[in-house]
Amino acid sequence: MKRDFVALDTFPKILKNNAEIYKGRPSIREKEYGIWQTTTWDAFYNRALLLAEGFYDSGLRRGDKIAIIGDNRPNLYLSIASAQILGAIPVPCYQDSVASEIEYILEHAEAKLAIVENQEQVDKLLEIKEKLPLLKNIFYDDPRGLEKYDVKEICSLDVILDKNREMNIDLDKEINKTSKDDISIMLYTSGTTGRPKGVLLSYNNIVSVTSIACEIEKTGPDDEVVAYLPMAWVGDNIFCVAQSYISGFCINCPESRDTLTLDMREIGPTYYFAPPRVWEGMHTQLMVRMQDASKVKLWAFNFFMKVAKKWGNPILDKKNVPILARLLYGLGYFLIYGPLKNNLGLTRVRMAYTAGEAMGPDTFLFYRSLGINLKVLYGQTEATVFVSLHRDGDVDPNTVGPAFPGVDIKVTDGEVFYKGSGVFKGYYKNEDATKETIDKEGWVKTGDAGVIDNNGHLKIIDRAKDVGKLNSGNMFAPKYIENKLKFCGIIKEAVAFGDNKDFVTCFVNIDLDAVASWAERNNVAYSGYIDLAGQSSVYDLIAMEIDKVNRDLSQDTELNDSQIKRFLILHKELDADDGELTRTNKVRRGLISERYCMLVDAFYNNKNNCFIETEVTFEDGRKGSISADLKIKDMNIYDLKDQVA
Amino acid sequence: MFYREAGQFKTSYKKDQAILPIFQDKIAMVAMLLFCFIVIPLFANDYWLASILVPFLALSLAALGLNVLTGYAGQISLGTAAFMAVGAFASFNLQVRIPEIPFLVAFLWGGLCAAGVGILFGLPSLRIKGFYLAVATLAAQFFIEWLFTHFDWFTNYSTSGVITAPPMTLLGFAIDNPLSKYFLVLSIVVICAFFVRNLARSEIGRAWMAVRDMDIAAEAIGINLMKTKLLAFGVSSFLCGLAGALWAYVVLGTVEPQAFDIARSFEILFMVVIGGLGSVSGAFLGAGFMILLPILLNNLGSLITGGTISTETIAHIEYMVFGAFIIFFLIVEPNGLARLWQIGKEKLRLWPFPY
Amino acid sequence: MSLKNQNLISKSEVIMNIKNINLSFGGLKALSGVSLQIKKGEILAIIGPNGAGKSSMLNVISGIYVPQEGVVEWKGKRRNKIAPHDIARMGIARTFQNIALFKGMSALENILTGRNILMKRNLFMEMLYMGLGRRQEEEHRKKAEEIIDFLEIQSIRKTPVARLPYGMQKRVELGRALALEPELLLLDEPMAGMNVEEKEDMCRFVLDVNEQFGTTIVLIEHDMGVVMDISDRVVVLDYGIKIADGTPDKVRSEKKVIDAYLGVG
Amino acid sequence: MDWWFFLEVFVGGLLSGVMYSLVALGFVLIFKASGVFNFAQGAMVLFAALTFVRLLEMGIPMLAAIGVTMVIMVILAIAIERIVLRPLVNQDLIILFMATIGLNYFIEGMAQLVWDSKVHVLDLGIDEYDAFEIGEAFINKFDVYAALIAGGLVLVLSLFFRYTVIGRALRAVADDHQAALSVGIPLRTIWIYVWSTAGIVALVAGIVWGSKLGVQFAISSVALKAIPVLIIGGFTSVPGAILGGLIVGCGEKLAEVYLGGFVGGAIENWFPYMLALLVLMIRPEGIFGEKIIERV
Repeated sequence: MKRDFVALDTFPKILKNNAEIYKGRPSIREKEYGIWQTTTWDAFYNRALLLAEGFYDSGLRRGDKIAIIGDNRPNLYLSIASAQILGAIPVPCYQDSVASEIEYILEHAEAKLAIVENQEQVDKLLEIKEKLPLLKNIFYDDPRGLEKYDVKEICSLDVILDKNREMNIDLDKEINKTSKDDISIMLYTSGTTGRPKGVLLSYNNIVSVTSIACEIEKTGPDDEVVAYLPMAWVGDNIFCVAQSYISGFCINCPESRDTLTLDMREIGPTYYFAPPRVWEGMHTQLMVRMQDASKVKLWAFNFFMKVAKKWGNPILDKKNVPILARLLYGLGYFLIYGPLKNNLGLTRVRMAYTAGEAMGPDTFLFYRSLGINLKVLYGQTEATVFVSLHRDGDVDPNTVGPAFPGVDIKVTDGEVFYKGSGVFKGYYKNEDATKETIDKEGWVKTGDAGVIDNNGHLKIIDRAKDVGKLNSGNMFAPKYIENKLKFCGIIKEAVAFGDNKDFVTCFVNIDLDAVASWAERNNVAYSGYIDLAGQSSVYDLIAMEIDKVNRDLSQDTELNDSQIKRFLILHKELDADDGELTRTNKVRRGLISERYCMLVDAFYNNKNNCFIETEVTFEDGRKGSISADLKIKDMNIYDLKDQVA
Repeated sequence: MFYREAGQFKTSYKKDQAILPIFQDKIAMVAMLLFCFIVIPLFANDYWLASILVPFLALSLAALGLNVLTGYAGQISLGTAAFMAVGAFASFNLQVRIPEIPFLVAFLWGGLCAAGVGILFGLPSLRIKGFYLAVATLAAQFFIEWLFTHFDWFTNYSTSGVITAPPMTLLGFAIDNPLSKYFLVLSIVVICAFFVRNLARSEIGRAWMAVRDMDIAAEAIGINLMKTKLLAFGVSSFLCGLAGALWAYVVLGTVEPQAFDIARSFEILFMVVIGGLGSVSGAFLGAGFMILLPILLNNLGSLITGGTISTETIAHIEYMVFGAFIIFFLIVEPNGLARLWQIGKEKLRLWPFPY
Repeated sequence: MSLKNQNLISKSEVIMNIKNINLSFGGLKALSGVSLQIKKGEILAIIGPNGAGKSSMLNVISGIYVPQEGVVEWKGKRRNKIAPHDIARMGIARTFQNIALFKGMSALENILTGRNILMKRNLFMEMLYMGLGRRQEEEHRKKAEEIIDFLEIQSIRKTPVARLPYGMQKRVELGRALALEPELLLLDEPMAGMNVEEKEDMCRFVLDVNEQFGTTIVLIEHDMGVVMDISDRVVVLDYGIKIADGTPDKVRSEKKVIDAYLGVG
Repeated sequence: MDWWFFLEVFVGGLLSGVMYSLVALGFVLIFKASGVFNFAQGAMVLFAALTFVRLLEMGIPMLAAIGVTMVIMVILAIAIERIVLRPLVNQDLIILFMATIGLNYFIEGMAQLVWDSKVHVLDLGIDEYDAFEIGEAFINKFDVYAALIAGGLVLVLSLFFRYTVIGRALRAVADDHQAALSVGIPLRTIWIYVWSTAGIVALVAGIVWGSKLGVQFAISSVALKAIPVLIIGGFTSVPGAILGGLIVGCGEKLAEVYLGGFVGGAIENWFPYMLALLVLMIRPEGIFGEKIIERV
């Protein structure tokens, strides 16, 4: 269905149009009560009108903010649509953020209404309600356990949706009032530093960028996507909401967190986005599961994986491949790849994206070799996601692909800048920040250090501000090193130090699943994470991986000095609840180096172990502290001339 | 490995509770039916049809019947053959008394009579369990066998006590050659299997299984043990009766009590145990096994010994092998071939993962 | 302190009234002169050391045992001997101390079986899986799914119960009892043999059941701790005699109870 | 009515009843100790009898033959315990029951394969048609001897149960498995003992029946006769088995003589079962059996 999005320049208008042209086709599904309850486009539209009506009655007006808090639920998506119809601005929040974080956002955004998923969220809000005078009403989706609450401000969405009263506002008029420069949505970026900033995205930003994306991938109304990523994250709004608006495909909401994989498998999405850690997690898991397979199976698996590794990518990139190889690959597809993809629910995937972090080339190629068209994109909330993107047949695991159509990229003294139709309108109530991000010619600074290679692909090295210098004067790019470490699968997180130092050192978080299964296979006994992390055999295991990385780095004139000289395995997992990671699981370098400064010192004072006690937050919010005496291990350094066998 | 289930999501309970929810299973089932109704008739010779396939199907039906009782409702019975006999004699007698009755109606009548008798002999199941009940059913076995041998009325006063079954004609054309018989039996069996499968996945089936798995709990949630058990006896015996009628009319062509002695009862019990308690496919697998094994042994015997081996010896070996298999299955896989089949299927669905 | 927020249905109406009953098997006395009132919408706990007659009491309430002396009134009417399978129809459901699930079935099927009394039996329709046969299967599936959702067991919906961990099995059994939509729910040591989290979950569910469906709940336990938190009223039995009856705090402080529980509670 | 004739029939019935009890005893032993209803008992009778008779035919003196057969039966018992019972030890009794049905077939097949399926005359030197004369009634001598043997066996068994260690052990198990195990008697050994004993009982029964009917396949079906005996007498009681046997014995004879005529005869095949059914309906645990209590 080809449509020009000049007339249809806002979501409310598009939605109205969809309700006509996609009448009777599914717009959103939710697995509830054991089956996939489906809402058609027309039904969705009508419910949206009903809800908009209700919001209007409870005082929501053009330009007001409305907070959305919860997991991906149809009614929350519906609320966004309804708010937009009224010209109000939806502000999704991370469903797992603690009350104080939510308080800041709602306070800063001056939210009038809050639409939340369930009791958990309601409780959070009631906790902070006093401090939010502007917040008038709270609507909830799942009434479980809320019947007995007698707080007048809270009320169930169903109450509005079931009521059918006469319209005391002409919603068609409202819809037509919306224009392409209106703010479509406001997304708070969990900045790696300081307070989150509210990024304002106009309909023009989203519609223009998304329609191009749909062009590239030829998405259509028959595609299926599973909505499982946080609604507050720009990706969910583009890949699910916006693209389904533009190309009319169906959004599928899983039944619950612990049925996600099952639901994935049932739906078999044609379009799948996942951050690297999800892909990597899937990969590790898969390998662990295969470990227990019978000899024959394992042999077949390994054999055909080799085949795939050799021929999978050429075939995927439509290169010409010897007929025999094709046959062999075909056989492998029937015996291994096909079933494998099927078990992961990836059989029908036409396009798969990853972004946000660098992804291990091996993992990346693994999926492609299975015939999954996995591509990397580089993006930012400020750019309405797309800055650069791999194209079919032109994929390079080490880059983030060429610039996205309509986007210009330049690299000035190491830092990446871009401009294009997706560039955001500014940070909400934060002129200075806006100014320092967008310059007069409209170039946006990404804060990332990168280079453009000779086939025009952008290659991201690190956060610009993190790139430092070793005392030797050579460049020190911690993230680059950390990623290299993380690619091995048994290292979950790594934090490298070396700025203004003589040599590079790093903290390591082991990947519990992977290492635990390793421990099982080599019958290493352990009582828990801390114990396992402390085991010298585990240290050796990690040391081996680091050694590989060092050999690798030693090949690179630029990064020769960045080889890791000393490391230790942290006694606790870095955790967003302790502020060590962002909600999107990026390491908060500064905070960490403060909190663990004594460890860092220990590195450079040639201590061989160091005692540390840290405060931790448990799931239920209680605080506690754990302590351990951490060993520090030394690595040997390779010179440039050392040739690697 | 053949199961590609991604994308097979269900948007309604109707779809989710379909008899074969997985697409690949639907295909397999259709393929099998086509095979039975088209390919076999095209290629099977009369020997195969008459002396292997038709008996196999008839006995499968009996096994299906017993499986309802023992497999689903958990009530063991050693009197299956007796209920078959009732079916056979009832339908025979109806036709003798009222010649113009079409034989299918007679079969139905046979089934119903068997059901009645079954319910009668099921009554003890309300007070007694396990092998006590088995004994009660043995009583049925002996009593009915005796009844049909000693009261000439049932055999219509024929001197020999052996009587040829009346000819069968359906919509004008006679069912006398192996092929037509095969079609007849196959259709009946397929329909019955379908019915049983439906019962098994409905309220009744669950009630049966509840009684089987934990009768106290079943009672506590309001299941009337008496009604449920007797219903099981009724349905089971109906199928057995039907099978009996088929056995007499189609397989033997004669109606004689000797065809329904205790040995037959055990044979069918074995089919159910080996095939798999509590599954429709089990009945067929078990029957197939019990039919083919003797043939196999015979051929093997003559193959190895070059024909010198006496049929008697083979019969004895057969006994031992059957006995051994029963014990083997009870030890290794109490749920029989059907379970093995299921496990295999699970493996295929998980392939290449081990779990 | 009690986890329950007390502003619930007024718990005055008595739905079962047991007037000094005596129950004995052969020679030995199980219950002597016990009187007990069960009030609508309450959570009543019957506790006591082993062999105090808790189970006997539960079976009297459910109607499996009929006391030799004394009267049992159900909703104002005297109740005499009834067939075990009619108990459920009276609106009384129960769970068992050592799990009594139907091992051959999935969690879903177990819960569906709980709805059998609410279904109509029709051999032919079910045989053909048509008309009523199919319709009721679908309608009741919906109900069963609501329970599954309520107990948060979606992920094990179609798993054979035999394969489930202990705690989950207990949950499924609770689900099966709920499927009957009972007025009175009897729980026979619902927390027996559970670890801490499992216990906490079970408590939450018991409370939710009571709050959302207003179901009256009688549970027997010998672990006092848990019971005290969730129940409105506690009755203590010892050697077949009722030695205390009142709010948890009141009962906890009674000397008799402390003596009976010396070392146990 | 001819009272002498009645007496003759009655006594005849009692005596043949004793022979049923003989078979029933085997069942009772095993059931008492392991709760298993051994459907294969009949096959064991057949096997024992065949073995014994064939040994005789080989010219082995009777006592030696008996000895050897006993040994064989013990070996069989051990084999059964190893191969069948041990793997099924924690299974439902109904499963074990079906297993014994399988066992029944196996042993029947084996017996006839190892030996043969011809009819063998077994002569104990008693004339089958010789009879005592009491008034006008004739009591078959053979039956009397058989009865004596049976009686003797019962006596021996009860002594065995009362005065030997293992005997007491068996009683203990019968009363309460846990208790038995807690006093440290391994269930396995017990089962072996029990099955061996049952085997020996089978041998006796086999000899008696064999010399009456001739040793042949048919005698395995006397087990089917024994089942109602058990139901009536109760599965767990030796005296019950005897009494049950007597009841069935004369019951069926009298029924045959006085009712059989009207219904075309040969009712002794099912009459005992109907009798048993009757008992079951009134008293499921049998006349002497212990009450089965189900706990809720």
